[in-house]
Amino acid sequence: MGAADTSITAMGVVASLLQVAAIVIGGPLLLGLMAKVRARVEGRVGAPIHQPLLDLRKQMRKERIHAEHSSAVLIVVPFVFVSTAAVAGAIAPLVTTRPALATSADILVIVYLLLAGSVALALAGLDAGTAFGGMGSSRAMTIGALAEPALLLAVVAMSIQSGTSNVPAIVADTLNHPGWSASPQRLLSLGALIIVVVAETGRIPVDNPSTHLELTMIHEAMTLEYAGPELGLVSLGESMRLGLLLALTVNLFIPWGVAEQTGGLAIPLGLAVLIAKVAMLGVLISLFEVRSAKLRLFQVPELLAGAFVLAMLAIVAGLVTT
Amino acid sequence: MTIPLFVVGLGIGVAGVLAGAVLPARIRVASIALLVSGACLVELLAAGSVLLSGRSRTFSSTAILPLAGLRLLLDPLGALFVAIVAFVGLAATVYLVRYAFAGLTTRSATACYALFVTSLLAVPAAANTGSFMFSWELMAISSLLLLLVEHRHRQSAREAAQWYGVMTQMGAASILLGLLVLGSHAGGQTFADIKSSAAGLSPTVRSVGFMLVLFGFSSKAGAVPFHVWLPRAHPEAPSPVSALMSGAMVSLGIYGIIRVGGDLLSGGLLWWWVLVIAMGVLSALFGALHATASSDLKRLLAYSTIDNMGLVLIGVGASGALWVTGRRDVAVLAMIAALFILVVHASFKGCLFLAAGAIERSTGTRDLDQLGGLIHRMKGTASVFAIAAFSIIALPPLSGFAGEWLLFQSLLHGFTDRNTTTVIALLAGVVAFALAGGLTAVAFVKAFGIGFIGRARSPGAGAATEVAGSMVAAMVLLAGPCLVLGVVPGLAIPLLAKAANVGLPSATPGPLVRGPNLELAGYYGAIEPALLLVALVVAGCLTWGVLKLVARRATRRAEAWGCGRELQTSRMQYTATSFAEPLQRVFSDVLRPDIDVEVTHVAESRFYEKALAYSNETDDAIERSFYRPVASAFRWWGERARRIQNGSVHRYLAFGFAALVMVLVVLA
Amino acid sequence: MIGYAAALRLASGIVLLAAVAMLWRRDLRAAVPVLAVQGVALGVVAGTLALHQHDVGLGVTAFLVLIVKGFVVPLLVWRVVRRDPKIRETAPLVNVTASLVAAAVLIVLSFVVSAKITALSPSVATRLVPLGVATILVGYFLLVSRRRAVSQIVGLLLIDNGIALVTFLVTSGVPLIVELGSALDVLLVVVVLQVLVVNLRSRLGTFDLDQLKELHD
Amino acid sequence: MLLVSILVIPLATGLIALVVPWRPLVGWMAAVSDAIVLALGIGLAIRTTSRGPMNALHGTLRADALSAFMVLVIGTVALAAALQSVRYLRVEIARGACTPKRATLYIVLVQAFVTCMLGAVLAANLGVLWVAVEATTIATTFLVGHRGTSKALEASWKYVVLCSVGIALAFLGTVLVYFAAIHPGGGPVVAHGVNTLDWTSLMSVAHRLNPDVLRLAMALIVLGYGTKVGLAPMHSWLPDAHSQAPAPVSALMSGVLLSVAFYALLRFKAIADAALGPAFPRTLLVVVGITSLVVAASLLLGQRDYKRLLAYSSIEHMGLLALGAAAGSALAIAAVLLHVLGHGITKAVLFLASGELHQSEGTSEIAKVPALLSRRPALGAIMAVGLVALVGFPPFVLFASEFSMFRAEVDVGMGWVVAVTFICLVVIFAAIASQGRRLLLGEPAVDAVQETTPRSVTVPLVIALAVCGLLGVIAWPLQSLLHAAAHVVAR
Repeated sequence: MGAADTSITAMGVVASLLQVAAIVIGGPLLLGLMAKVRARVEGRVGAPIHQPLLDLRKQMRKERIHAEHSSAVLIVVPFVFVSTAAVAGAIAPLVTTRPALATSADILVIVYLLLAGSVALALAGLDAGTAFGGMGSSRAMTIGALAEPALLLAVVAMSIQSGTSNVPAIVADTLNHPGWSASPQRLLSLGALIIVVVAETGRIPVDNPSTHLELTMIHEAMTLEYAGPELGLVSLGESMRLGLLLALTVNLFIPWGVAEQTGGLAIPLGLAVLIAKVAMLGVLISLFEVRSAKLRLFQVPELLAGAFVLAMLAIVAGLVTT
Repeated sequence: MTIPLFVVGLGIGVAGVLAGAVLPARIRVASIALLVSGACLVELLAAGSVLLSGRSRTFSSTAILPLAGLRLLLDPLGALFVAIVAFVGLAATVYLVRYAFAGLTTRSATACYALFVTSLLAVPAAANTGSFMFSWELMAISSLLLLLVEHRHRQSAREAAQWYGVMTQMGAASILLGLLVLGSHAGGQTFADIKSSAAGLSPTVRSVGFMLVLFGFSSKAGAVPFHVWLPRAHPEAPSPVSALMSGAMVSLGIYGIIRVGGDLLSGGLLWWWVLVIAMGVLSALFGALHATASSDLKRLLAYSTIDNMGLVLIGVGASGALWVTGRRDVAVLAMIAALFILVVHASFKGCLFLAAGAIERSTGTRDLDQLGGLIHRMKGTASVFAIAAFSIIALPPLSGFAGEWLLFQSLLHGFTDRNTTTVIALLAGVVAFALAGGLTAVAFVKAFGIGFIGRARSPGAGAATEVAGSMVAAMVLLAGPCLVLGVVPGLAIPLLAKAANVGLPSATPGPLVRGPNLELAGYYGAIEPALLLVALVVAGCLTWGVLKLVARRATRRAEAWGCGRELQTSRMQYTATSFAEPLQRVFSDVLRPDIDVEVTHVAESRFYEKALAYSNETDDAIERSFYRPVASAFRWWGERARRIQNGSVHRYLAFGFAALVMVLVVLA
Repeated sequence: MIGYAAALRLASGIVLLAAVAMLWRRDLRAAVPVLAVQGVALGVVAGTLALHQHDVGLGVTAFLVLIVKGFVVPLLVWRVVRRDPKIRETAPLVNVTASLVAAAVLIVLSFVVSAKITALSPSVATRLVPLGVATILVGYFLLVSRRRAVSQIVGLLLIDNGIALVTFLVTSGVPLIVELGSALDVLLVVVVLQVLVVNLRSRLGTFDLDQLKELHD
Repeated sequence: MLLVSILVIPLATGLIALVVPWRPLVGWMAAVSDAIVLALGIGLAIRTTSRGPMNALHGTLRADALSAFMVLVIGTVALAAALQSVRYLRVEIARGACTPKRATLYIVLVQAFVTCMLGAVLAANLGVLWVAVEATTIATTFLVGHRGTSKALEASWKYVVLCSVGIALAFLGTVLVYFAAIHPGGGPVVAHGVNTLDWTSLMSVAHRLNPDVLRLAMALIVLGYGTKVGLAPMHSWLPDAHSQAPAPVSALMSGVLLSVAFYALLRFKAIADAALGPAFPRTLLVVVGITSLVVAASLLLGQRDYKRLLAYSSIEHMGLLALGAAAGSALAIAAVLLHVLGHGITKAVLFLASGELHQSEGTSEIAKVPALLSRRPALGAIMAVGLVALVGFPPFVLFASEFSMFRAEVDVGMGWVVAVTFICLVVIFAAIASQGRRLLLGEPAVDAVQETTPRSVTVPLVIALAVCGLLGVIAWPLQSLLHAAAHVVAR
């Protein structure tokens, strides 16, 4: 495949829209699934898996409330947050390696699109001028600043292997070279990547998404001032990012099932496989979360430094073995 | 002999200097602004024509510059830098008209300003050592004097000027020595002489020459560990001057490295460039870390300049290293990446410094801990600041992103190099790139989030008003490329490629495909920022539409959540210092903050606190642990040396006697 | 009648001896006769050379030297010494014994140095050059090591006489115009110093050069 | 005729001043005489560059392009100093610190001083040159002590003792050169005559001179004239004399007297180069040059007195000249001469400005006259620009001359020397910058008086600085003269 291929085909657009739809709907469902698993393990019945979607519907119908001293930032941010996640989801190789704009689906684009969402949310946290918002932003940015490089390096390790930083191409390459998934650099970067994903999506042990104590919050503190539809958008964005990151991680290491063509049954098949893979991973993460507690804030950097070192080792391993 | 356009531009600049020196106060600022912006426009035209046509222009005269002779040559590499300077100069000058305060309207300040811009324009066009050092030193002295416009009231400005002066003189001396060494071995002091005989010079001579100029140029570029002047000087200068310093002057340091190491010495030796990468890595990390820890807005921007120059140095170093090891196509890519970052850096950093000046003008402070809520009162400034800040964080599809992508690609494809040293250097480059990226995001979220949104933290910030239209226009002018070069970065590539072809002699065509997007040929990699922008807009509109459809109820304002506490004041907000505190804690070994908590108790009981003072200062660890001891060693010596001249005529005679006896003994 | 060579040697020897005597004696009043003797000896050196070479110009110079260095200059110095209440160099910076040892070393040095000069044109006269050089060095040493203003004037004059001796011995004098000029200069310097000493004394009340330490860094 | 009138005019003015009682007109007359000297110097420069050297008084006086250039420098600085002298004397008399009689003495001595310097550069005979240089010492001793304070007397004592000793060594050196000239190798003994010490005849036999003797002679000459030039370690008189002399005299001493002595060094160096090859004189000059720079840098670091600051800066610049001369190529010498001119004008401006400051403030301690730019804007600005010019920033002429000197030095393989020079220069810059900062910048005390400086003082100084700036950018009027002069003594 050449970079000069036109990046927009009709089927590509369809595939992209399907991917977006998948994370828009799948993201909340994934959250619901993880909550359900947790409840079951804890011996509770738990809310239905589609509960997050119901919440979303409820929030959409509520009144819009803006904090007293807030500015346009508070209003714009949810859109930015959702659209960056959506665009990242549209171009990433989730269901197929050939979505629209696949040539543009550079790892840097995806990472920085997600960063744009994080930045936007951090600004939203500061907008109302409250102590908690600032606290959340500060903590989230700190964790982000440390997670970002680990993420980048983890992917660089894979990019070196493939000779490109284009994610669909990496995934496609991995499909063609099944042995790669078991190579040391892949495993090391997998470790780094999972830690980063956990940190970026605010899961235990980095953050507790269901906390209600302001002082321990990271992620929730930033969104304290959101209510109604905007809160809905932000929550949607969060679940989209979770879905996207998990799907991407899974596809980078276990790419089988991702459609290399956009025709015929390949795409529905890819979607089905993807859902299965992500659900599996979600369950695994949930099981892990049940068994662990949240880290102290100042131990998080140590965790991320570990991820960083893993990613670096991955690169070194790649350089040594090739 | 016809006088080329760029010399005419310099002439207009000189006219500006004279106008500043002689015209009466009433029309002084207006006329120098007219002349200087005229000079910038002419230079933009001249540089543009050189860049588009690829044909160089020359001018020389032995009547100017005694014993050395003036020699100017505008080739594409020089033209690119002239264009950068002229663009920032134009905006800064437009800004200056309404910004100029009492200290800036004096004869000396206006003349110095015109001189500063003119000399900045002249440096990239100089084609022999004499002309180069002449304009380089003019640039140094004029900017040094401009730092001092507020010398009466600002102790810090006087100190900054001292640091700046000494560092810049050290650098200039080193550059001069390096060029002289190269020139004398090459048999002539014109750049053409050096270039034509560079191949015949021994590696030792070339290395000595390059190391000397590298010290000087990297110090001007703010590279760690020669950066100490920068975080002092940039904040203290008047904002248009800061913008010029950071956007234009600092770039000329990079220009020098490319010109001498690449163009004149044809690439040189591998270890030079590994050293350059090492400095780049240090600068990127150190600059980014300090930027996150700074709460003075202009100091933050200054450290961010160090960070950005670090990235540029990584690019330049990677380019040189890969050039030497024979990976010429990737080398060109890395050079283009470095130049691209330089160009966009000039635009966003210039814009940010101008915005910082606007803030200082309206609020009376540039301490982020005193700001807040400016988005409500300074909408224009806030918007351009946001664009520039997001561009510097490299959010797509803004210009910073395209630059970082190019750099990332060149590093990535450099990894396939066979040379282990290069690969290790590139690995360090990638690590720095990644870490600095995350830290930059924190720094600028802090700058925008604490400075512009939230609630005002001081009366000054609460009473701020938008600055004059022309000042906003100047900022918009600089913010423009952030958007344009971000969305259609391909526009700049052919021009940058021409400049890179000079920087890397007899360059192979770079691996970038022509077009509005960035696309590699021979490697798999592309970005289409315009399409990304479309996609983002579509996604945003769709979301907005859905929301409109679903959520129909009205909006209302309510008090923010205060955890049940009734009274929420703006003092309860996170400040810049507190925002950065977690990161500061993580990196405390490098930053070594000086934290002080002072508790005053009520007289009656030690259990009740009357007042609590907290201070958190982060000064430059390199300055503290290296430069200050050296400075005090010199001061110590100065005190000791006074004994030489203790007033005793016998001692004085003894010196002569000893000299005489010594000479006799030696000759006997 | 002493021969040319013997006369030359004797007179040159006296010049150096006079210099060493200055280093030896602490009594400032002794400076005047010693200087006079040295000046006369210098005149004799020039005269001897003039006779030997039948050079009228040198003869004139010799006469001039005899008058200026043998009489006028010592007289001027006398006028300074007369006013100084403390007529002894009480505490030289280097004590007399050490000074004499130093002088011995300096004389050895001057022999070594002068070898090259002598080598260019060996003759009776040029073989005596070391004496002149030694006089210069001893004079310089006197300047460095003595505290009194008068001692410094004397030291200066010793240097000057030493140079004059060397001049006569190696080249039988420089062109007359230069000779005249330099003689006048020396005279003027002594006059200037004398005036300064008087002024300083009226300002500071002393001739002790250790008082001159107001100007320093 | 031209040469004689150059000497006679200032001397005659001095004699007139001797008989006419003091009045400002006498001072103006002196200034006019200096202006005439300058004009004649220009004429001389044009003549010597176009038609070669000229002689007068049966070969006693001789002027080549180098002498002509020196006459120009002397004329320029003397004119600036004379203009300021009138004001200096007027103020001193008004304060009662000076009597009309002493004013007469001042003018007479200054004229004698200028005549001596002119005589030194126009002398054909190196012996006469020595006499003239020694005579400058005598003429200036009372000028240094002119203020009559104990400090001034102390300075003049040190000045006369140290310089006399030094210059005596130079005489010894001259004698040895003479000796060598009488006994040139590879030929018969030359009958010594009046012309043997003439520079032209010495140059014609230079390659035959005995190297051993000439080595000794050159060393003595460097030490001897070096004292007068102010090269370390024989520099010690300089800070005292320069800081105590009346400002116009300091300007003359620092601006030209040092350079005149340096001119003598240049002449001898040309002979030594021809006789010994470049290595020996170069080593000597490099040693004294570097020592001077190190001493200047060390003492500038902790300097507390602005006049002494300028004095040490003179030592620094003389060190630079010595290094330039050490390089010795045509470019180096041209640069050295340009530096002489540039330093002369710049240092004169600074000394005159600091004299004005000293007269109004009564102290030369930096700490006691802070924030000048705020308190005395015009004077402060002149000093600021002067200091900028002094540390060698463009567009001022010292940049051009230093650049070309360094270039020439590196070209002859003195790279290490230049490296050390640069280290010293950076330290000196740092020192001058920090002293200048204390002197010029900052907020004045609340009760500090704001004073303006009269135009009659500032205008000449501003013009001089403008000339300095202009010469640093455009040099065509000087270029041919510089090259012609450089070729006189360059290797």
